[in-house]
Amino acid sequence: MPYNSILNWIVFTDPMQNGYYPYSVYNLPYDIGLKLWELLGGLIAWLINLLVPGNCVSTWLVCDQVANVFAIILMVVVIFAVGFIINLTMIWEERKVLGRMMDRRATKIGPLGYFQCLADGLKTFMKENIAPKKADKKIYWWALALVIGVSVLVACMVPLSGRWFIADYGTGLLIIFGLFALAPFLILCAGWAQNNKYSLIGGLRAAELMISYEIPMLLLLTGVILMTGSFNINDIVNAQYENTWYIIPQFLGFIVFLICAIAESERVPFDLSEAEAELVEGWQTEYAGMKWGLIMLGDYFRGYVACALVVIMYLGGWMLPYFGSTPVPELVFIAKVFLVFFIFVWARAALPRVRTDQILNIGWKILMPLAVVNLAIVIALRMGGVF
Amino acid sequence: MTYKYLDKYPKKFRGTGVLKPLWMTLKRMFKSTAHRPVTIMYPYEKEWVPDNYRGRPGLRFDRCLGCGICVRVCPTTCIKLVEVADDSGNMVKRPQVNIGRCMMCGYCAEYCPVDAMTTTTDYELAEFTREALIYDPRRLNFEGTNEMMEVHIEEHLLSNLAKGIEDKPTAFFDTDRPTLDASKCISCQKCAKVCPTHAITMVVVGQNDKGKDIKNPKIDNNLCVSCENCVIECPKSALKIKEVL
Amino acid sequence: MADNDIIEAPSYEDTISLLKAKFGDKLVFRTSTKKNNRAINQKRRIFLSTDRETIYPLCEYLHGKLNYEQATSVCGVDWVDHLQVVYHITNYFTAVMVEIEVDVPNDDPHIASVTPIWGGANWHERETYELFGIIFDGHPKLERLLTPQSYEFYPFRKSYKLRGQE
Amino acid sequence: MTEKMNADKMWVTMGPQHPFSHGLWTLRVKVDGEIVVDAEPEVGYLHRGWEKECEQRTYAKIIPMADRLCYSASMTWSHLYCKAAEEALDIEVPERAQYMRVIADEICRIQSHLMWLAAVGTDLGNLTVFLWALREREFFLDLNVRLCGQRLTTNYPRIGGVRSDMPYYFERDCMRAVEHFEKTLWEIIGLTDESSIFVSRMKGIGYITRKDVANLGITGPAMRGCGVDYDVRRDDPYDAYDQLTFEVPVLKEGDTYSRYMVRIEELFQSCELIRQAMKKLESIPKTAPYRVKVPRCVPAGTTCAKIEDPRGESIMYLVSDGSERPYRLKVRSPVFVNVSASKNMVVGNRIADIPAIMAMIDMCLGETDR
Repeated sequence: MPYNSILNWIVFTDPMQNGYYPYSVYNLPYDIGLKLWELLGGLIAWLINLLVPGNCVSTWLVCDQVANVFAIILMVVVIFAVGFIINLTMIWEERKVLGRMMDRRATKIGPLGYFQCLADGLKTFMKENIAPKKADKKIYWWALALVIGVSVLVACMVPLSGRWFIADYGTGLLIIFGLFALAPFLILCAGWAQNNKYSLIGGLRAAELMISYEIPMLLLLTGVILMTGSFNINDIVNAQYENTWYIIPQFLGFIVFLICAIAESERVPFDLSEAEAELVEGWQTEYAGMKWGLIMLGDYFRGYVACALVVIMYLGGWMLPYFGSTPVPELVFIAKVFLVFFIFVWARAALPRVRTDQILNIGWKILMPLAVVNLAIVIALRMGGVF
Repeated sequence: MTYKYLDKYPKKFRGTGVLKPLWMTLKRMFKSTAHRPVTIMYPYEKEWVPDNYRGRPGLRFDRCLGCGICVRVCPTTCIKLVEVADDSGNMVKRPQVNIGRCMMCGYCAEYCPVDAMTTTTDYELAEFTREALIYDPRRLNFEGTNEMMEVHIEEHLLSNLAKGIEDKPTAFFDTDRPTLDASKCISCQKCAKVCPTHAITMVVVGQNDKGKDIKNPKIDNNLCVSCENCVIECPKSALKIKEVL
Repeated sequence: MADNDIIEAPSYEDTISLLKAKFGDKLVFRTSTKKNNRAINQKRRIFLSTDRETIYPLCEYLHGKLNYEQATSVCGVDWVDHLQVVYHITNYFTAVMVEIEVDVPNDDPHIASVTPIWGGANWHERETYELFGIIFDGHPKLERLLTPQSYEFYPFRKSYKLRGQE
Repeated sequence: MTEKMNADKMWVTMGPQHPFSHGLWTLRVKVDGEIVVDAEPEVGYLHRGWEKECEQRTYAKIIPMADRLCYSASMTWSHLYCKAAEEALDIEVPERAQYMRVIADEICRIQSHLMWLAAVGTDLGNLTVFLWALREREFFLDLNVRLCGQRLTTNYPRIGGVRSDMPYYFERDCMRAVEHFEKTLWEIIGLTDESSIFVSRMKGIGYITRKDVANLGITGPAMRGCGVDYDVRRDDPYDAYDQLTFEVPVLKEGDTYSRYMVRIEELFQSCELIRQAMKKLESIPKTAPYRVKVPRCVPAGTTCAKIEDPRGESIMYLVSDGSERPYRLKVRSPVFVNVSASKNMVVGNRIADIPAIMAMIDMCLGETDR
């Protein structure tokens, strides 16, 4: 190009016009990623052009193909960053709400105590990285990495709105469920690998929990799928906007799903695998320092996914009734997630931990039949033509 | 008298057994949001303590006699008498307290006959070294000492109670006095030297075979604080504390 | 009254007379001179001393016949010239507590264990063993409890001096 | 570990640094999956030779040491020691001091039980109960500060009476605290007894029969929850307890929940006792003696004093030889005996039940190891 002003290299084009645009609908994180790359890559291209005028690298940096590749990379970063911030805010919310319910002051660092999580992260980061001598090293590290990785992955898979997603696929909800159920297996591996009796028992309990709570959850998922006729999250949310939120016909399912979601994300009162009163820290006993910090982060990511599932399946996703799609549907979704998470925290403040045999009893004898009843209601409504 | 709690519990639950705690916590959340939570933000605000709080011991330097009762009653032996210069430059004996050993029992304040030792409301005693925990007599002074920080012994004599006298509280330093077994006394004058209140004067009671004066201690009961220094110092155990009960 | 009947709540006088009838002069009853003690005045304490041979049958009788259900404590005292084991045994119904003193010679510190009668005496006897070196014959697990297993001395005997003690 | 490890059973060592052991002690449990098949308690990490230390000290100096036997029941321990010394001296405490001791004892009992309630909350995994109970406990610690000058190590009783007179407005403050507490305790009960999860965690575990309880020497609320109707305060009264009317809660079930209920009822009864004692104290003139002068040497002889500690029946056996130091001072700690019976309670239950069962013993290692 003859004229090499910076404006030549930085042009915010419509992402849909990009020849290699991977989606069929508008994607906001991709757009942000593309714009970021155009800013960043354009700047680099201009600088190179200043040094070596008329080179081909500059043009290559801002062409459609390269921009697309970097846009996807930056999009992943953006999605993770937003998920991370949501996560930190959830931790902050939990601390604040718990503090009020327990009649004590909660966090105090930073504005309204928001920076406490960062301080904790810094503190765990500074700690020495200790691994037990007799642990099974390979599984010890890999299981840890996979537990955290799977949790982060599944959190990133959750769409915040019709335009904020990482992949547009037909079986969206099923994949989230599948990844969500993967973690307990890895926890079992991690618990075994540490060569510690507490963590072994904790890992076994995690597996126990998964077996008894995955099935009611999937039965409830069936109810939602039957009502919508699609696995696609977008379809589910739109169907709820067109008809009514599924919490109204499936209130029973909502309650059962909420309990299952708490159990799946291993939070009090169902945090058997890390019951600190009897098992020290359960399966995390031998994971010290930043490993433990990352595990906690992964736990909260899973809690976020559980809340998001409740919101998508029963609370209308990012839509508000009568308002339709608001200008910022992502914020609506996040607000709903925080509301559901408030219930999680509330249960934690009010209830003690449930015992292993009781948890199996609740899972198989109460939640499972209720889930079947919920499914029957859904079928009846479908056959009656209400939905 | 009946049971207040056992009459109502145990209860039979009918499936709604978690609603009450959920409601209670929600109520408490609104309450503590509207009012202030009970937490005291410690370094910025401190809990109120009454004046009779038993913090570290305090010393009113001018009142102290240096009698050493506090040294002897201290259960952890953290008090030591050291020589320091008083305001006019004379060397006097005053207690020095090792706060690192102190268990804040308040015995030194309680047994002090002149209330020179007091309890104080000072409880922030952390230091960087062990040496800094040793409080010398001047440092033991506490600014806001008032009469509520004094601990008095108000004992009643059993003999008085038997007689029906119930309004004469006393303490050991008012009643217990050393008594002399004159046959054991060797006129060494040690008791007179160690007496912190100069209550002991040596008086001549006679002459021995060689014509020297026999001096026996004479104890001024008004000045004596029953500190037992003379009893401990006496080489022939001629002096004994006579307890009045 | 048959011999194997349990008297649920034997009174102070009953206990003394039954014990006297059963054991005769093997027991030495002591009376306390304390005037102001309410428990003694209201007859809730029995003081007696006996010898090593009698203690097991005495305890068996107290537990099996007189329903003294709880061995409140077993403790040792070192009287330099001999050792002594003191038992406190309580009846829940009358709140009468029997205090039994048994002398044990220094050179042969053996005495019958009462753990088979009262399970609660188990740790008390272990403690007395480790602190005074009194060996309780018939104890199920006579090991050191509070002090390290490697100790070879008995710290609560008067012969063991603390720092600062002459 | 002498026992050979089986394929399906393993020994799990819980303690000495374990969240459930409130103090330094070890419970080694043999588990078959989740179910405990064998257990073995181990104590002694905190053995200070307390009894031997006392033989070196004069009688008055032991009182603050007796406070250190148990951090939350310090008042009853120093009271017990003073009682033992008074019995050895054969003196009677003035009536006013008796009531003041009763009040101080019951304040101590309430705050000790609240500490226990807080521990139950954490052991069962609910931190709210912990914080609410500690919030209520703070009122009684404040009363302790007003009365004795310290929150925990009270050093209040003296041989022959109590340390100091009641401070101004103490009656008013005390009655306010008690009345407020009786209201707010229902709030905590709303979290525990009204919660079916909480109750189901405690019900039906840790069974122990009346016969075993008596034989193993378990005392205190753990004993009364199993059907033994015995309380030293009522059956072998000391101080002014025989002037006051109160109920001793006794339950027959013998499981963890009944032990829990006994303690909660005791909290209410302690409030009632404080109220009655305050009322009685009003009728005694303010100038009445509360402390008598005692000789510093105790005549030779043996004494055995008994008291109802918040955790059970505690005894001090005092051997004096006429000097100003005790010849031997034996402490019978209730927790020492209760924890020796933990095997009988734990076996047959699950690992998750161990904290709940052990919480009912209300561990305090200071008095256990001495």
